[in-house]
Amino acid sequence: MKVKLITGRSLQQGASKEVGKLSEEYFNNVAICELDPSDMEALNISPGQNIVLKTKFGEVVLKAVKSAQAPHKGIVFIPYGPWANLVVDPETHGSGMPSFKGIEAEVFPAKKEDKILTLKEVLEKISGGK
Amino acid sequence: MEKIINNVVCTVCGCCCDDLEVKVKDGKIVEVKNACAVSLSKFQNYNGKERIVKPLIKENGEFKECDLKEAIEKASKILAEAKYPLIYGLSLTSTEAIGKAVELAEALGGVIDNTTSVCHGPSLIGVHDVGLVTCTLGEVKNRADLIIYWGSNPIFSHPRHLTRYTVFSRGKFRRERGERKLVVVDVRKTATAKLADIFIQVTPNQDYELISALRMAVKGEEIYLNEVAGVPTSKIEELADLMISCEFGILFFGLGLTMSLGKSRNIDAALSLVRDLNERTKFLIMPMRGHYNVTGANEVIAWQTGYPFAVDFSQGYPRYNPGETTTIELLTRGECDAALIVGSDPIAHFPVSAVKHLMKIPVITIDPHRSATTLISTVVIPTVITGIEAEGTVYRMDGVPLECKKLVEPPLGLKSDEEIINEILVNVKKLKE
Amino acid sequence: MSEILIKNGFVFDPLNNINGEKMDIFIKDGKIVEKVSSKAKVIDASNMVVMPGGVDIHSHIAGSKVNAGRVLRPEDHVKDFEVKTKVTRSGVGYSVPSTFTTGYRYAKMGYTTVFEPATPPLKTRHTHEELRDIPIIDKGCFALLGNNWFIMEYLKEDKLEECAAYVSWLLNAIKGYAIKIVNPGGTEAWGWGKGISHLDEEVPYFNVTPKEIVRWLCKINNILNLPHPIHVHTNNLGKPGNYVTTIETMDAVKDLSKNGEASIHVTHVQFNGFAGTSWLNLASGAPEIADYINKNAHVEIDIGQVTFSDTTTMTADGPFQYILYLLSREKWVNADVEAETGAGVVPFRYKKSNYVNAIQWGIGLELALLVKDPWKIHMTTDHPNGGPFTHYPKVIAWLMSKKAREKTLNKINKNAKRRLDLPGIDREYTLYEIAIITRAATAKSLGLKNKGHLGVGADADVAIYNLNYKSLDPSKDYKLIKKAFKQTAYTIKDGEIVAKNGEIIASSKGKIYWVNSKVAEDIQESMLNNLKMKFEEYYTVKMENYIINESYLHKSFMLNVQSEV
Amino acid sequence: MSGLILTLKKELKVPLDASIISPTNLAGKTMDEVKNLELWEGNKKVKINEIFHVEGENKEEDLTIKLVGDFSKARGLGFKMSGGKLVIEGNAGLRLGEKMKGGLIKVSGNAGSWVGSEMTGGIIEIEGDAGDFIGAGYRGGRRGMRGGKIIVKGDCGVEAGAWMINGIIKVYGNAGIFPGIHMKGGTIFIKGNCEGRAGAEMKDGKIVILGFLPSVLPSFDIDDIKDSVKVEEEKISGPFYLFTGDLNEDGIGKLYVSINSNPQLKFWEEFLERVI
Repeated sequence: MKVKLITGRSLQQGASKEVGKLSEEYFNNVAICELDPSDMEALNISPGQNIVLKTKFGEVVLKAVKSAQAPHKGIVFIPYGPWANLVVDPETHGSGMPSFKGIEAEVFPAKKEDKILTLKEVLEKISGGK
Repeated sequence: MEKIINNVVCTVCGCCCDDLEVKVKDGKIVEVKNACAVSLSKFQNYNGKERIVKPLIKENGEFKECDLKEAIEKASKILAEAKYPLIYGLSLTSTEAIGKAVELAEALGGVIDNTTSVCHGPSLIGVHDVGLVTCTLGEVKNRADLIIYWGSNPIFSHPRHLTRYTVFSRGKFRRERGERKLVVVDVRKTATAKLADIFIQVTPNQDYELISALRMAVKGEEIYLNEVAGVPTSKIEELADLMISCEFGILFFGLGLTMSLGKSRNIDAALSLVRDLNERTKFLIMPMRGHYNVTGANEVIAWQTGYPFAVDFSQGYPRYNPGETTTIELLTRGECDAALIVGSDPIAHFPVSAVKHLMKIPVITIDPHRSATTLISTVVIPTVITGIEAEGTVYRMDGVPLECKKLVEPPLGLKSDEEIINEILVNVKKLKE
Repeated sequence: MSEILIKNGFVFDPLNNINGEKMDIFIKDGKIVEKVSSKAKVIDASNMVVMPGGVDIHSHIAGSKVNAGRVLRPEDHVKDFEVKTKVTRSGVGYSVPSTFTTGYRYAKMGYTTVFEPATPPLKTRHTHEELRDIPIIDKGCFALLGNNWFIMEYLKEDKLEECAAYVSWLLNAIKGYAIKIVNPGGTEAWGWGKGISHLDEEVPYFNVTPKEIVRWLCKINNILNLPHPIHVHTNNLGKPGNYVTTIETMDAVKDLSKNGEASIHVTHVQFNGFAGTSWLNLASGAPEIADYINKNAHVEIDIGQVTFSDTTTMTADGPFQYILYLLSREKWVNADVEAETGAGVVPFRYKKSNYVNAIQWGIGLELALLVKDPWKIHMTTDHPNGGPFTHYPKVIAWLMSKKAREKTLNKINKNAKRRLDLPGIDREYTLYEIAIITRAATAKSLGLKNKGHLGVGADADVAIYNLNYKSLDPSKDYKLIKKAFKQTAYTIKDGEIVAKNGEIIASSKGKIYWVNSKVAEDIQESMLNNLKMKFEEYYTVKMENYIINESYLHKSFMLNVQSEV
Repeated sequence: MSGLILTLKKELKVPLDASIISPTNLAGKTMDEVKNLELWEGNKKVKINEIFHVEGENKEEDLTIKLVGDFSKARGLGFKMSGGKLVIEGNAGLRLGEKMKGGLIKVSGNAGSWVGSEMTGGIIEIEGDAGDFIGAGYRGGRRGMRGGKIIVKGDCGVEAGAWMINGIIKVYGNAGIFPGIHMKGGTIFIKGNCEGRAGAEMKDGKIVILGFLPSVLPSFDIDDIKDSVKVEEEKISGPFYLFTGDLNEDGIGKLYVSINSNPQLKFWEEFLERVI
């Protein structure tokens, strides 16, 4: 399904980053993707299931979460963090600021074998240059 | 032995709430009153399992603990030998430490940038072209009858903003919620939007078009299109009338404007809209600054160099050009050969293209806690936590400066950011001679 | 500490009636002394002019609105920068210099003391942080009180003593030096997007008038025995015909002069000296204002000279800055401060060819030349409003040389030239008079006993200019004057040579002056008890966090003043 | 060829301030003088011959300098040049031809952002793509290029001709958003597509777009339909919609958009009839 990707702050991301950037709490609150209920239906995925999000800039596996800030059909939200950065648009248009919001993306239900990367795996993936 | 410390300044977000009540027992914080969820989490966890207490140096891929002297010397050597080092972060520390960092950047002939680059940098670029018609938050509390949040979700990002400063606050001329109107413009019906009298859902990346139409409506020009950015023209005109007819209005804008298509020009347009409204009524605008001292970093860097962020000292004097001297571009173009990161986690928050280069060059990180960035660093220097274990000056999002307090003693042997940066500076000056 | 002997200079020290006498000056441990040992370092000042270090009574060098100006104008900095040296930090100019550059450039010109004239109390912690980063010169700041909610409410309720106690508490709390009044009541009205246009107009919701506010604070200034009179930026600044408001404001405190001293300092009067009814027929109100000052002992002024340049205007007069924006349609910063004041910043280019700008230039000089007693005049450009402080040498040349004035008069807008009295004024300032309006009178007005003179016990702040007084005819050699005042041969600060031939050779920390005002404890206490509740209602910070710890002043100089309550 | 040839000795790792390299600045200098000129590589001062092989001759008044290598990290090539030729075989970095007054700059590869920033005369030709802010100005200065010509054969980034006052920008490929933002005068011609927001906040001047433009800002008014439009001496045939704006800035700028490439703009015609 074609969607627009928004990344941003969330209360849980804010609180859990204070627990620790390497903590499980942080992982659980950041390696997620908030979707509009109707979109989840259309994709036929239920909360807790994994999804794959693809953009021009990369792809990432995330846990699907039913958005508490719906309706926003066709818009998905990922909290700031290492997972979001695998798919955001680095283009700054000479402003110093990458494009963290409104990125063209595609969402699919994850296959069994796609699992959510740990932070270490994310860093390896990046340094591996994939 | 137990004591209550009152009027504590919170060092989490740009609200810098200064009414926290902290109970300290046997040198430990046991209770915090008036704090929001994020603040509470900070007080509960600041000294938890992620805390670093010993300096670390990476040798063939493995971290080994070392003493502060060794870490400082290693860091100084890396930085002094670099042809184009970068100092980045500086929004989670005191202005005193930031001032020292500017001096270090000058001594190194490097670039100093703070996290403004990736939050409200575009806002400052907009200000360079248009100006900024603003006020302190107390003006809003005392006078505002129209409050607009655009691309900002304070309930999550600045949890006490509405209660302390805006819709739910109690001021001299506005006593209760009923005397104020709340408008929220966002791409999603956010937690803040749910509290709004009027919610306007804008199509992602079309804020500029919407502001453009709003400016037309405010000027009384006819808008030919039936709909702009997914918003019916009638609704745009309704909002324009509301803005013109209010007694004192304010527009708070967040990263929804600075990060989406148009960046600094979205802000340019918003600043112009508010400026023009002053021909009709009193209207002001304010960026929702994120970290508790990101504003302070801009202030210090500006008074010492003339420019608010992204300052290049490579030729012995301050030069500035966002897009050229900003961190993301420097890293993406692969132009820095060493980096000092102070209280920030770029590895977790930068796009892959920038992270890749940071992973290629020696990185020194000064941080109280482990993070994605400490993981890839060559040298990690632990530090005390400003606002809890050390005092220091911070600037609220509206530029009101506050002194935060030292509440408890830091873990043994840890020094403050200011002290650490100063020791590196002293070393670097020796090495440069 | 070292000893210095300044030999054979032509000394100008008006406070000690020394007018160009060839004599020696002795320095020991940072003070002027009667003699020094043979070990003293000797500076040969023969054929040079020796003056006390310059004292600037009104220059916007630090604080939130100055920094807003810096952030607003990268294009202003990029054309004027300073590279770091062994002893100096790098920085930028031009009209809003960075902090380090500000200190160095003042020191190079022989200025050693400068006062920031407009700090919003709530943001004064910021002002002190910047003052701390301005090297070499001594500093202090004036607190903006002319639109303060508590003061207006005390006034409405006629609680003079309690209000005096409040002002005393506030000055201590923020480490301020004097009472500054900007567009009394008008900036508060601007909080609603409105303005105030005459002295008897009521401030919305507070029901007091500008005239009442000025008189009230003047009385409090007297009660507290503050070292400097109320420092007033009048209403209607920058509006045609405002010279009337200026004279009315002066006259409002005529009866409040204490033992013949000035009861009011009216600042940058050029901006308040407009005659005429519109921009088209704008004229100089300087003759009328000068005439009033010549007839009345209770008034002193600084001129706020326009120097024709691209600059950055900044005041706490929010509504005026908005008018300026409407005229220029360029960039505009506004920054209202809760319960206290406001501020505005607008870039502005003064052009010789522009009628209004040319008239403004004339008003400033006419004021300085038509007021007979130089002790009532202070030389300023209201930096950076009329032009950057680095333009002072130009102003000195204009004051000392009719020829220099004529040279500029021939370049300015012809109609303006025709309408000004300036062409007909022959007076030329002497060096002695220049010393008065740039250090002696200013130090005296600020109540700085150890500044502005070279008598024994004075601070060893000395400016030595490369100017052969005997062979000099300032009237003809105004170019030499300009050159000499641009950079000293030597600037000595607290007994240390800090600048030599325009080079900074040593950098030091300057003192921060503030008044420690004392009132009876019982009055203070009852005031504080009443204040607390309202404070929390009006402000968004706690009272405790409003108070600025003395540790912010790296070199604190506390002036104790005992009040009459 | 005659003139100087500067060949890069090594790959640039940190920014090189190349603003001293211009025909105007090097003309009349002996080879030795040229080789010993200093420039900044990061925070280190280096001599030209530490970075370049310098060959050729430096005789004529009207000097030609050929640069060979990848100059993506070089800043300010051709800074303030007032004559002669600067030929870059490879890519050029940021601020190419900044404050240029005259002469010719040719780039065989791509160029970075701020090409011809604040230029007043001369010609810059880019065979490849150019970055953002071509012909724009310095932050906060509110003054873009005031004369001269910039030709980009490939694509350009955002804000081409921001704050432009006079002169000509021609982009044969596609353009990013905000061409002509805050424009006060001069001409911008875009042969390919434009990502949008053309002429935003413009006060005056002319923008011509031959390709696709997703939408026209609500702050523009449709004025007319034109068969053709003149760009310099060249007559570009349309037909074009002629919009004026930006009304938010009381602008009278002219925005010509090809009718054939933009059927999605047809609905504007209805308002056109209302105007006439």
